[in-house]
Amino acid sequence: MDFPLLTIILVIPLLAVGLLMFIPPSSFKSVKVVAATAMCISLGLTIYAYVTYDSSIGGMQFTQSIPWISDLGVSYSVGVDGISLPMLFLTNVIGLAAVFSSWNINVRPKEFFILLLILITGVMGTFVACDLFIFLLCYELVVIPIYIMVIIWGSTKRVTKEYAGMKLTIYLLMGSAFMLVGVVALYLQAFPAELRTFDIAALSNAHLYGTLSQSFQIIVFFLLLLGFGTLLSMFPFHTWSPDGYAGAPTAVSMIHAGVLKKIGGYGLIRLGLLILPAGAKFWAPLIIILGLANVIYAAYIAIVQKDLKYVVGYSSVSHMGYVLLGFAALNTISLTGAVANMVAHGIMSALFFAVIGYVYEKTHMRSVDQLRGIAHQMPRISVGFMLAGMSSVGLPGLIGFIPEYTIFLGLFKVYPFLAMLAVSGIVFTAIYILRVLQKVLFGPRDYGLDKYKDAKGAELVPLFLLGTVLVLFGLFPQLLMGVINSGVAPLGPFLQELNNVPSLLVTLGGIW
Amino acid sequence: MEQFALTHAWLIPLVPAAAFAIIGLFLQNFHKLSAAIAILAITFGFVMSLGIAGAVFNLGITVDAPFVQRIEWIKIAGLQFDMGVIIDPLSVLMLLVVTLVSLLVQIYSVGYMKGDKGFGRFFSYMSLFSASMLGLNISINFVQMYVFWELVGLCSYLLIGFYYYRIPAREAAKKAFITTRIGDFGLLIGILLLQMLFGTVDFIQLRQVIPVYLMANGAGVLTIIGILLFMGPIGKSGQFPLHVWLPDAMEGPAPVSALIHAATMVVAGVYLVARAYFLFASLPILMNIIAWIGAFTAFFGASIAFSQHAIKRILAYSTISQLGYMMLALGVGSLTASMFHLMTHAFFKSLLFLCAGAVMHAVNEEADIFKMGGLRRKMPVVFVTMTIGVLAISGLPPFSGFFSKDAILAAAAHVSMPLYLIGIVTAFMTAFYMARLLFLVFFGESRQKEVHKVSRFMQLPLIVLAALAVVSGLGGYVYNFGDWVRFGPPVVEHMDWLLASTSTLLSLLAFVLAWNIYGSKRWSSDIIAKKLGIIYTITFNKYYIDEFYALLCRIFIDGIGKIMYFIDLYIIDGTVNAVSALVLLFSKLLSKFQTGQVQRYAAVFVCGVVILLLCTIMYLDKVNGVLAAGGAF
Amino acid sequence: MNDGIFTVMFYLAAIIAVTAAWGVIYCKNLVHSALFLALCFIAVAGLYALLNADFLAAVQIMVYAGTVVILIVLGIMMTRRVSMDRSNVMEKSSILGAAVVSLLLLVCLLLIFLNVSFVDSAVNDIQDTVGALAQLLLTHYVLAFEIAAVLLLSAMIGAIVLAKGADEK
Amino acid sequence: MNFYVIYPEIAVLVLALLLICADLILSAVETRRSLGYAAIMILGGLFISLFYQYHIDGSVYFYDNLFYFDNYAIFFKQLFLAAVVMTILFSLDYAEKLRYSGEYYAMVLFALIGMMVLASANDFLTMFVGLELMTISFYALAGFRLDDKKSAESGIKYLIIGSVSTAVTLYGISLLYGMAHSLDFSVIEKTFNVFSPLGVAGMAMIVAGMFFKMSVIPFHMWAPDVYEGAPTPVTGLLAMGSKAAAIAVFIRILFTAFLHITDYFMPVLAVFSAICMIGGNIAAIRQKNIKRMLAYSSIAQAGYMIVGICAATPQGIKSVMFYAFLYVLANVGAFAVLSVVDCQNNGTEYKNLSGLSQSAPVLAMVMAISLLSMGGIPPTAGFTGKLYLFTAVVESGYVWLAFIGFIMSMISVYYYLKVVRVMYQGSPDNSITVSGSIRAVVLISAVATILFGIWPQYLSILTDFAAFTFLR
Amino acid sequence: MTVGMTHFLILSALLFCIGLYGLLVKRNLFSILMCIELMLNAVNINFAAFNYFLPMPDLSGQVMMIFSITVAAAEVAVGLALIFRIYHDFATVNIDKINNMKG
Repeated sequence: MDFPLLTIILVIPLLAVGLLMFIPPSSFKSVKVVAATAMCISLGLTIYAYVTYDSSIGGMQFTQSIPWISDLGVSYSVGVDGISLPMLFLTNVIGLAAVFSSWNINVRPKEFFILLLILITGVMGTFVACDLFIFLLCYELVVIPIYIMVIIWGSTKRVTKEYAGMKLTIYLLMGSAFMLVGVVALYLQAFPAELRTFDIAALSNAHLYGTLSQSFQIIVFFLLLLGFGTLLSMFPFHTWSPDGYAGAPTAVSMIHAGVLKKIGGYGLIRLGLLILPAGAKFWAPLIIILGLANVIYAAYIAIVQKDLKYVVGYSSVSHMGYVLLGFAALNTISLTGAVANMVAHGIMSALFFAVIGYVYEKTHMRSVDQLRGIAHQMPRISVGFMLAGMSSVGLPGLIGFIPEYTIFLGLFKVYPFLAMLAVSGIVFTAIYILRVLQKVLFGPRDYGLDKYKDAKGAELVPLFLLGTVLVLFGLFPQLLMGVINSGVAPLGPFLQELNNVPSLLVTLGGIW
Repeated sequence: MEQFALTHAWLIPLVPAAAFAIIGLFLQNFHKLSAAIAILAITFGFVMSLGIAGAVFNLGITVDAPFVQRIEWIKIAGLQFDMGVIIDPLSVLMLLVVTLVSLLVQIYSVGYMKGDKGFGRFFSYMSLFSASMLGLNISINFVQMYVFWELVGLCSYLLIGFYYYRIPAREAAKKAFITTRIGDFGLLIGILLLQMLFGTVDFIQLRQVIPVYLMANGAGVLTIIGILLFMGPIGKSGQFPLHVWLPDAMEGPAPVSALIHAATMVVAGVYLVARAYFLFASLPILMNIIAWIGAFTAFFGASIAFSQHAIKRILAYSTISQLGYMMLALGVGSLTASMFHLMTHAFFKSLLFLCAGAVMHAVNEEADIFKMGGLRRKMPVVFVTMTIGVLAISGLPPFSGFFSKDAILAAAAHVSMPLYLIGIVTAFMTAFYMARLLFLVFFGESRQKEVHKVSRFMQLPLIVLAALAVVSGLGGYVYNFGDWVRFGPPVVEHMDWLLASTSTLLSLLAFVLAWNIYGSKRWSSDIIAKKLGIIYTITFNKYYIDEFYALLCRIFIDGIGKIMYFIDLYIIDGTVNAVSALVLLFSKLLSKFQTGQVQRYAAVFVCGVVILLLCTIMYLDKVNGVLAAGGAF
Repeated sequence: MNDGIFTVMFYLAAIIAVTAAWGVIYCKNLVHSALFLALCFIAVAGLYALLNADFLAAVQIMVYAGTVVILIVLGIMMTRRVSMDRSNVMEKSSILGAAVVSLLLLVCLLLIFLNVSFVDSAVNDIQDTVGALAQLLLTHYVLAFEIAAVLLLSAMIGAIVLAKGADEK
Repeated sequence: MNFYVIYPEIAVLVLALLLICADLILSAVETRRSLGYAAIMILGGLFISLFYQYHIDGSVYFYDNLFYFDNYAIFFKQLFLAAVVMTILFSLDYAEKLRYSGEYYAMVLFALIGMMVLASANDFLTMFVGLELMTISFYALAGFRLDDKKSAESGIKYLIIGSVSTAVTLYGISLLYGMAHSLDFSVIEKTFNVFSPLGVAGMAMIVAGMFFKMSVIPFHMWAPDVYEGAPTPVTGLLAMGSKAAAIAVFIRILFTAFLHITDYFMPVLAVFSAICMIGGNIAAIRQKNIKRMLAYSSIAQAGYMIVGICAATPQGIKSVMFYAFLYVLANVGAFAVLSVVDCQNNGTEYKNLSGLSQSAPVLAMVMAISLLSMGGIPPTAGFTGKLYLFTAVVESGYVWLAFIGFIMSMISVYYYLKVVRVMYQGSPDNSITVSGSIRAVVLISAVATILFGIWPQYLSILTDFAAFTFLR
Repeated sequence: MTVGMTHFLILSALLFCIGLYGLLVKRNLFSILMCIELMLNAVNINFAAFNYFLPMPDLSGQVMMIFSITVAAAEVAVGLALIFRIYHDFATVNIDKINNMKG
């Protein structure tokens, strides 16, 4: 058997959790060091995987498979391909950044980092899982640590942190309830009783055998869409997202906006599209409409927000709209863009939340009305703000541009007029981002803020780490796009075949 | 050397970019070092550009056979973008202009920015700008151009907001970014549509496929794409109706205004149209639109400049007006004239801005020209150079503006008389308001007690630029600019003496008029303003366009945003909360039902039994018709 | 047994049982209720006798009419009420609900019973019920028998602990 | 007569009697912990020995057809044994507060005998006696806390309504006896006439009795009050043992005695299960007392288990068994923690748990894990269990049930998380000492819950085995 | 009309429902216990009758009755013990007063 790289990446944070259990709660420093070390090793190994991943071959690599539960047909199988590898990388980068951005936590840090590491492990697990059962296991595992972290370390502004945490949790769980029904139905329908399996690759072939009828796919995909759409904060299931982020502590916001939401998009591609292609095709027009709603509606709301976290919260809703659009355009270019946009948005929203977290931690202010000209006092944080903001605006040279461009391009091929609407999102994004940046960062010096110091020491690690990735992938997008392409490009013929499958529009047309 | 320069042209943007990174990351607090690095980097760029220019001359690289280098940037299934270098006379012209003006402005800035806390930051931004602008100049495809297009936009944003602690500065920066973004929105769609239609956005390839496409499919779709593409230049080059950001952009330091908002960045739009001229030129409707927008903007800008008070604002509207000229030239099909004017304008307008900067620097950042006066003795160098600049822009021979403006007017006259008339009127107005500026600032009695000295760092660039403003036009005329920078066959400039003398006369007339009003104060400017009444008010208030946009913004951005937020809070979220409240209510009902009274529990239990029995009876009724058959009760 | 006598005896016992049962509920005095209960049990014992369950009839009288009623009376004594009048009233407010529920159940049961057609001809006619019962208890149902013993033990211990615990307070 | 078949019952009975005797012999001042330990040892041995009783060839009866010792019964006996061992283990401290701790252990063992008999019972008589043995022991146990008014109240409430249930069950049995002329499940199966009003009505009433024990809505009203008032370990045992025993016997009755009518009955059952899941979970939301909340939650859990029964397939039965096992595990964890809290903070209100994560982090963690397992959140076993349940039922065509089930389980997380919130957010009033036995039991429960959540392989094989030999 | 199984069934149903009615309306714990006994007794009539009308010589119905009576007795024993406790704790045997837990 090969070196079980992915398993080790998964296990390292858990080992750290085990280790943390035995560290006395009072030794803050060692708790943090252990967590940071674990995430560093994990990130290092992930980078190793990223570098050694052979894009020219593509497909699942670093695979490992152990029979797990025989009667359900579950096996512990992990592996990464061009779609999941960037997500794994993203998770680790943001994970490490989250650990460092929580460096100043002095309220029950031991519990905090234990939960954080569990959370990160869960997210990583969903991305490396090649088995639907393992995927589900990790998928829901993440919800609970988040809740606990929100209620203990969260903050109360417009809504209480208890409300925010509960809303976030219940929303996601409700979504997953629908999804679970879909998964169960899929599992039962895909293969006859004795051959049943949760193996994603096998399930992806099920539609070829004709066991999944078109109407079945349509129904089950809709269920999955409810689940993943909720996680992705698809309109109108998005309201948990701004409230949740507003209530959550920095690290949770980072991970939640940065990677957790991406599980929704990832799931739609990995499970929705690949297993239920006819269903995906059928609902694509609806997803496009909802995605557009996300892009424009959320951007509009972000414009009138005062609380920084709400701005970024709605902004992330808006950006996830692009992912939906990229997904629903159903061609290789747009899908590549969708995956890349998930990475891009992950990095930039994590950076956003990190800097907002710093500002809030220092000043206990988050409102655009209260914060003025913090560039005077906190130039480094301001640079982080600028980077995140500009990348959010889709500035070329930063990570956000190419993904958006590819999504638009893919979308234009299918729905040119809707695509124009979608492109208008870049204007709205510019409006709300710049409004915030200029009010918060620039302006006359507010001497009341002079007592707050700029970020320094360990606090700079997230800024530097995320900023580096932001610029690196922005200047050399092929680093990202190449890997993603190796995962998406093989789907080309598969997507071609979908052209003949009727979509919602056809059905509606038939009704008329 | 030439060969090296040619094959290493990619270093030109890269070296300033490196300078930006080094200064930005490490040297922010080392003022002198950062300035030295930035200047060295751009000097390197200038030298390289000279080398390339030599190579172009010597190797005979023409616009028809450009020298292209490319490297793969992105390659995914169905999509490939390259980054690369295109070297032809057009880009070389831009490289030379940009590096030269940039170099001079940076030297000027050493003096101008002295003592500013953000000195290092300023030079890092300047380097970034140079890098982006040079990258834009050598772009081989639309995407690369868009990338650098946005980056120069970013630099513009950063530099306008350089004095970030000043509220007008930061507002102006935001306005600039968002306004140009609206243009970019169209540009991006246009690029996307091109990509979709042709599968490529490479200039060289497009140049080959577009005529074929036009033959086959007609101009319809392509015209729409062209209009969308043209939105970008409208935004970037301050054309009506997206010109509003440019005057506000003067909140940045004067060197920034000179470099970015006069000489280089704002002409990126012109350059884009020129670069993609093979596309635009083949679409007559679009050409008309461009010409008319250009002409209108030229007139419009000049008319506002007429009544403005702030020195840099006047120059800004003048820039808008001159950019309109360039667009007009492009619209009437003369790429050569446009680029020629671009070059001369770069020199004299940056000169004017730098002079204005020096003046404002000298008089404690006072911007209102009506509060200045009599400065010609106190700062003679500035006075002389500024006068040269004014004469150049007014199109008086033998200054550079004369040649380039005349080329444009001639081209316009060939195509359409109305356009020519607008052009000539605008020329008159230009001469008038520039003269007004000159006389108000440098003549009359001195109103400033104390005048700061202009440092040597600032004087040197002024002199160089003044020299260029004098000779560049003539040089271009003599050395046959049109042989190199052209679209289609080489253009041989024939000076149309009738047109030239008309415009010269008009300019002189304007000077006389201005002298009488502002120089000798023979006629009172106030009375004239009163007499013009509403026209004066409207132009003074810039046709209320800013206010109109602000209103639109309030209604369509903030208003709708608030409505949407309301929907989000009370309808979408309200539904969710209502559902949860309903569940809680149901829960409360269930608890209420649980009274603790055990006999009630028993009663409920029995009710359950009854329900089960009823099920039984129903079932029995179904299977053997108990009720029907027996009907016992 | 003669059919006629059977019928008469049945109706007699049935009427007594139902009346006594009603009396249990109707009486406001707990002691009266208890006495009615005993009467009802005795009537039911009569029914058992009628149904060839002589051993059960004896058990019924011994266990129920004896033990049970005695236990209850004991309980009344131990609650030490001064007067037993109105010690056992019906709750007026719940009469309606209770009646509805009970009637519903009755109606359901009757609906079902009245639709069963029984073949009443064959009558289980075992003479030595005691012996037969003993046989069954110690063979077929021996396990249940043992468990019942455990049950009684358990009930006993439970009752002792509860009652003793109450007493010690 | 095959006494080998009843050796677990005999062993437990002997143990119970020995405990009573030992309790008499031991001096009054001495603690009764030793009795508890002895019981744990012996029951543990019994539990392990039962692993060797699983068999492939034909199962044996005690006498005639009366007491069936099949894999299904063995599994449930093990389940009850596990529940009781754990309960005794975590009530060692709690029992000190009861004046009659020796008797307490004995009563628990009597209840255990009742449950074990129920698991094997193959005729209504044995079943009835077993049921009553269990129930009567629980009546007494519910009132066992002599210093608490609520305990007596819960005892009497349970007794009254339980007696009604007994009467109804008995009525049902009598009707069935009238129809089939026998009390034997297998005889009834052969003679069951699906058109006979007596048989069907009898079945309905017996089912009502079973529903009462499982606390299915609307037969559930007793549960919250009794759970709240009973001593905490007893509540735990009620939730685990009593419910699981009822499930065990219910399944056996349904699929042996009433096999021929199951097709007609399943839709009704499905409706009841849905009502249970909805009502239980919704009612639990507003509770203030955790035991009460768990009572409502257990109502919902009963709904989930019935889901598996609705499937009416071996997979369904297997999923019920699987779920029952991990339900026991989760309850062990929750009630162990609650009993500690009850002992040391004098109450089981939400506020009594405040800050538990700081005063006793292990307990808080285990409580959270247990509750989440009940809610069906991975990686706890509850998720796997629900997956099994709903897979089985969807395969039988009840997709809507799966919908309700999953949605309700997510709603249930709402109130489970309220507990988690109190534990993790609040600040503790006083410190809590955690004895070794408690620590052992909570860790066993938590580890097993997570283990079976991540890797249910062996439990799944075992339940498969038991279910497939039960319902072929 | 000869007395048949149906008569006994009706009788037992009547007694059962009377017992139930009593159980629901009475508030004194003792009389509630009595009503429970009444209900259990009613069921026994069923067994006796079914056993009597059984077409074969079998006494399992009567065996069942024995157990039923046993159980009833045990229940009453525990019930009484609990009532003592209630009386000690609450100083009343009125079920309405014993109502600490609800909701």
